[in-house]
Amino acid sequence: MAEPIIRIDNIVKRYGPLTVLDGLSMEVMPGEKLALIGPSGSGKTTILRILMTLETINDGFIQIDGEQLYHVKKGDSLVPADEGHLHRMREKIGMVFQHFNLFPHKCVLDNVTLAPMLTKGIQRAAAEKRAMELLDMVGLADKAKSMPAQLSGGQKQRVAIARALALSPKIMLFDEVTSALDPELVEEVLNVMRRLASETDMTMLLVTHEMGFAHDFADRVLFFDRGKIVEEGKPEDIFRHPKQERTQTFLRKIIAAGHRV
Amino acid sequence: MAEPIIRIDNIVKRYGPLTVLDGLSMEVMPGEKLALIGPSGSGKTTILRILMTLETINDGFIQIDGEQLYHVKKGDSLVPADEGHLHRMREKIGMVFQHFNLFPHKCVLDNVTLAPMLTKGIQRAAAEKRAMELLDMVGLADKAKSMPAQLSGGQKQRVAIARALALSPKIMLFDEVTSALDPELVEEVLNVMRRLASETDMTMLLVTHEMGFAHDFADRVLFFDRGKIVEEGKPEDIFRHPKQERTQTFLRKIIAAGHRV
Amino acid sequence: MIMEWDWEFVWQIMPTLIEGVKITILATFLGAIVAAVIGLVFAILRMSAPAPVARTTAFAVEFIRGTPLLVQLYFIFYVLPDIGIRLPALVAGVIGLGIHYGTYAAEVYRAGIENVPRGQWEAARATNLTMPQTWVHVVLPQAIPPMIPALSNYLIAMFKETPLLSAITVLELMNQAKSIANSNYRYIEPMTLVGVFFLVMSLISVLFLRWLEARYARVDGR
Amino acid sequence: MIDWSGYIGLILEGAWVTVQLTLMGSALALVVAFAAGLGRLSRFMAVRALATTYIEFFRGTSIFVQLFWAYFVLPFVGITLTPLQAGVLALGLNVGAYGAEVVRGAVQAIGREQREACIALNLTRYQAMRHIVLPQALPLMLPTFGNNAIELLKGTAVVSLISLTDMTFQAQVVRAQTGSTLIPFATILVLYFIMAWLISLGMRWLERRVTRGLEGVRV
Amino acid sequence: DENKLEELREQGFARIAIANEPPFTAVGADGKVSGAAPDVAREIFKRLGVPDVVASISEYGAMIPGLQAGRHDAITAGLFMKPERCAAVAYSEPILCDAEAFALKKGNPLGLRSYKDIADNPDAKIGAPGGGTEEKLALEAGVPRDRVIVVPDGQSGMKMLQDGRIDVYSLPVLSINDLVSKANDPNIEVVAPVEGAPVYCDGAAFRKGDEALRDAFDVELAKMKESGEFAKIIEPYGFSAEAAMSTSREKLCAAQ
Ligand SMILES: Nc1ncnc2c1ncn2[C@@H]1O[C@H](COP(=O)(O)OP(=O)(O)OP(=O)(O)O)[C@@H](O)[C@H]1O
Ligand SMILES: Nc1ncnc2c1ncn2[C@@H]1O[C@H](COP(=O)(O)OP(=O)(O)OP(=O)(O)O)[C@@H](O)[C@H]1O
Ligand SMILES: [Mg+2]
Ligand SMILES: [Mg+2]
Repeated sequence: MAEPIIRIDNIVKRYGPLTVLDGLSMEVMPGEKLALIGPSGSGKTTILRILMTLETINDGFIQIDGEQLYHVKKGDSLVPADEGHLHRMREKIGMVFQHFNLFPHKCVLDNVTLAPMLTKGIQRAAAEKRAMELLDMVGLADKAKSMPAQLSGGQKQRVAIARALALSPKIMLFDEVTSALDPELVEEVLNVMRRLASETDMTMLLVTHEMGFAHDFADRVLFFDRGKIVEEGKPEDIFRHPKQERTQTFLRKIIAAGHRV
Repeated sequence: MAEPIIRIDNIVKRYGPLTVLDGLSMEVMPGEKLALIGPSGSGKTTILRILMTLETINDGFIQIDGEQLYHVKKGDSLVPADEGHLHRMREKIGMVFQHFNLFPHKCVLDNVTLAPMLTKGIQRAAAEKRAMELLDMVGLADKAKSMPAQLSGGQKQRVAIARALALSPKIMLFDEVTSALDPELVEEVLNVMRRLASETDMTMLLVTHEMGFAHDFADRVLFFDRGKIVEEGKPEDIFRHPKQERTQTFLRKIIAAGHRV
Repeated sequence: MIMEWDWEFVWQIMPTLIEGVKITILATFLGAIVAAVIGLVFAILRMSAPAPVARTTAFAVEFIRGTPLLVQLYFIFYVLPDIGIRLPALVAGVIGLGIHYGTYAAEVYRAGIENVPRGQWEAARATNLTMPQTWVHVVLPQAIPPMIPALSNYLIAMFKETPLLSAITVLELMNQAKSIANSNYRYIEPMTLVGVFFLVMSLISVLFLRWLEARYARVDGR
Repeated sequence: MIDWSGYIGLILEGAWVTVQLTLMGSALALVVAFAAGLGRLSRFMAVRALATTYIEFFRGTSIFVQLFWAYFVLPFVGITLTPLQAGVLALGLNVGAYGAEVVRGAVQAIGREQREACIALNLTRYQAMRHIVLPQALPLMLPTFGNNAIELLKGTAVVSLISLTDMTFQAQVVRAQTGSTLIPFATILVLYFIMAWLISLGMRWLERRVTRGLEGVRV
Repeated sequence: DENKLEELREQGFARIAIANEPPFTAVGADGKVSGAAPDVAREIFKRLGVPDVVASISEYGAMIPGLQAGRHDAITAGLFMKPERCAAVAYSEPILCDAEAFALKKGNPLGLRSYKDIADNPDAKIGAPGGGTEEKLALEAGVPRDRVIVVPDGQSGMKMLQDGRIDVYSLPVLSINDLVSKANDPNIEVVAPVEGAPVYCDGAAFRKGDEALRDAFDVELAKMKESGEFAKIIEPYGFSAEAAMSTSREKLCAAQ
């Protein structure tokens, strides 16, 4: 059997006196599609941000694709990694944010080509060719020259996905990518992600409140509560026959609020 | 048969070159519960804002409870109403906003008592008594002395409902009152509104994307598209057997996005 | 009798006043350059120097902002020579203006940079840009346009404070006007002309500012 | 031997004039700032035009010119002010013009949503301003008001132009009498800084008072 | 107006404008106003039945506008009589007379003895009060504008001379002497009087229209000159009563 591409080992994350992740461990296999669900404040976003190196960890280890993320070997012991190491590790990971975080001063095409040209030294022509393929994939080839402010929320988010894909990461992180969208615009983004999930063998971690989509998309669902994985399993099992009391309560509330599961 | 409490007659609303409502007419009977649904930008919010006199109209007439809203008789002709007339008409109408719009510098109780004391000259003691009844009704009697910033979104919205009710309007307008809430907090607000709908004979107009709730709540559903009422009818008919192509497409999209109908 | 406006006198003093206008504009222009550079130094020291340096800078900035430019000018011009620094009047004036307004510019820089949303830094990191790349391609292009109106405001304020330079013998507009007034005993014409000049210049600048604000307000909508 | 204690006394006398100018100027500035700031938001064209003219005029012309007019030109139209009055008038109207923009900005920052809530609750314009908008706008104005007060304090240094014996002027006198430049100017620099520091302390205290209970996110 | 003196008697004091240029006018450590000009004015007003004077310190340039604007009742500040000034205000008979002097570096390295010398030496810079007699004399002698530095006050002038920013600082003889003695700097010397520069005298200046008050002032001034009290007041300051008595307003205002 293959090695896990992500191995999270007993990590601790604190904000001042608040312990958000308290000895969390988990593994993700290459190509796996994971959905992280759970109540507000349970640490779902935090774990994605840690993987993207947007936060630091207080304890524990994370291994990505066989290499330590936050540490490097020095002689026999592991010491905290420097910026250069992080920079190299980030090549493997891409992230799409809840609020898109497009670069508002650059047109759609430049948003997508900027990072490949700067970080990989790809020539403009090649970068633009690839960017147009990606924009075509997300259905926005005709918006290449638009500014982000001229796009709807759903279009922005699709550009953000194309931008993250342009770096060809092995792992993609999605943090509630539809929750800032108008209901009618949700579907166009989910369609892109469905296609992505079925057509590539990228590893994907998805935080979402769209239970229906989590169900269709994920190979495995992790239910978080208070910085711990309370329950995990196949979508059918988690959504239809949750074992844990807390999972049951959570799903009941969500269903009552009008979301399909 | 009774007279309609709201009679909208051929109104036109423009924003610069954009015509948002183009000759819209509709009537609402006293005590009726109406749900306004339709795609983004179709003018649902606009019609509520016009009824609340937050916008002006470019043409047409609106009659509320037998009186012209935006016009007064002068001799034989109708002339635009002055601020005094609007002030009198607003007594009949209350509105709850998507983003609550609570007064952040006043405690919950003061949010509810402020308007009755200022606009109706009710004494503090009487106003507070009534406010506590309303807060009790929305389940927040124990939060009377809290500041809005200390409340969750659902609690804020329930306070906003109590605040609007404190003026005892004949007509209540709700504009997407749950769409800014975390999914888990939606239900508590909807519960309050269900109770309100069943216990009072207030006339209510509700704009929502929660199709399930619209279904349960409304006597009649109006489907808006591009500033026009495209289809209207009983909730069963609209949701289960929409006649118009546009209604069908819209409902399909919403369902696909994971909303229960 | 003094209230009578004398056009002939106006034309007679105009060339002298224009000499003053030239110096006023020159001082403003040079002062602005110094302020822009010193402001950047202050901002960097305050935001990213080691704590003691940052704190000392913060105090210096507070001190300079809390005391009148006039007194600072006296200091630069009359006290510094005691320790061997003897600056020509215009240079002393430009440095005084530059340091004083540099503290304001520093605040604008800081606010401009802090106003770039955290999400932009994070997106830059998620797309694996290096720090210098993040500054050059993501942060500064977004931080600078909103600064322009605020910086221009201070430029106008500085322009209106140039009359202070007369205290250290710079023959700018106000000094020329006073000199004319003193030797002719007529205050109304020279002082009114100075007022009109400042008013016209700042009305023009206000229009220019509005244009700038409109021009640079467009870059947003995240 | 130089009688420093006497000269320090002279500077302190000047400091008192500076304090008076600052306090009275700030009071005047505050009043006109609200009048003009709210005037600019008036429904009435004439009021708006008047407020705008005042603001642009006083922000546009230099404080020096304003002082000269208040002191040397006003008497010709029959208004003779004492130097202190002229100083307070010029400084107050000058800083008030800047303050007016602060008032306007803060009131406008209390967004549309709050105004709309007021309309929906049927409050009159006056009630909305008095109970909802101003109480929320005030905390937004205070920091800038503090800065304006410090600008006014610094502005008092130029009143020596109209024979007002403020701190800077007295420092000049001391300098002329003693021949020392460093000591009088260093003394007043420190005094100015202390005054500015007291103003910011006071403002911060005020800010804490008016924002009490308002911590956390806006609603 | 005609009743000005009556008004002053009623209010009990006269408002005078002074500079702060010893020995013409001076402010003590206690804030008390002295100097030859205010002392003479105080005494004369007392005799006119106005018991006190209230002095406000003013820039030279602001004095005449202040007088015209009704801010002062008189200027007693060593403001020398000159034809243009005589046209703007009503002067009393002469009170304090003085010639012009230069303060310059020890040994007078540039050999400057007159305003003309300064004009002829392209390196020489002169400092003088803005709008004052000295500035005018320098400009009239042909010193270009950029070599006539407008200096705000005496102390600044001395400082600039010491710092080498200017080569010569010009004021009336007694003012220069006072400054130089205060500066106590062995590297400064005085050239007095300046060659070719006239002797000037000041008088108390009144607003045009207040000639009645001025005339009353003149009557008392003449009596004091007669009795020798005048000399007693001004001579300790270094002024010559003889000089003031040997000329007249008429002559000084006509001089060109
Ligand atoms: N920068 C921070 N400083 C302090 N506390 C933080 C910070 N970021 C997150 N937290 C806290 O960490 C906890 C976990 O937050 P996290 O954002 O991971 O939750 P989540 O599961 O993503 O919730 P949601 O569904 O609301 O997005 C919360 O209690 C949150 O308040
Ligand atoms: N102040 C305004 N200025 C210009 N256009 C406006 C303004 N307010 C609304 N509009 C436009 O009017 C149209 C109708 O807007 P409205 O807010 O009524 O739609 P809606 O049906 O409530 O949509 P949503 O479901 O997104 O809330 C939209 O095209 C909108 O862009
Ligand atoms: Mg989250
Ligand atoms: Mg809407």
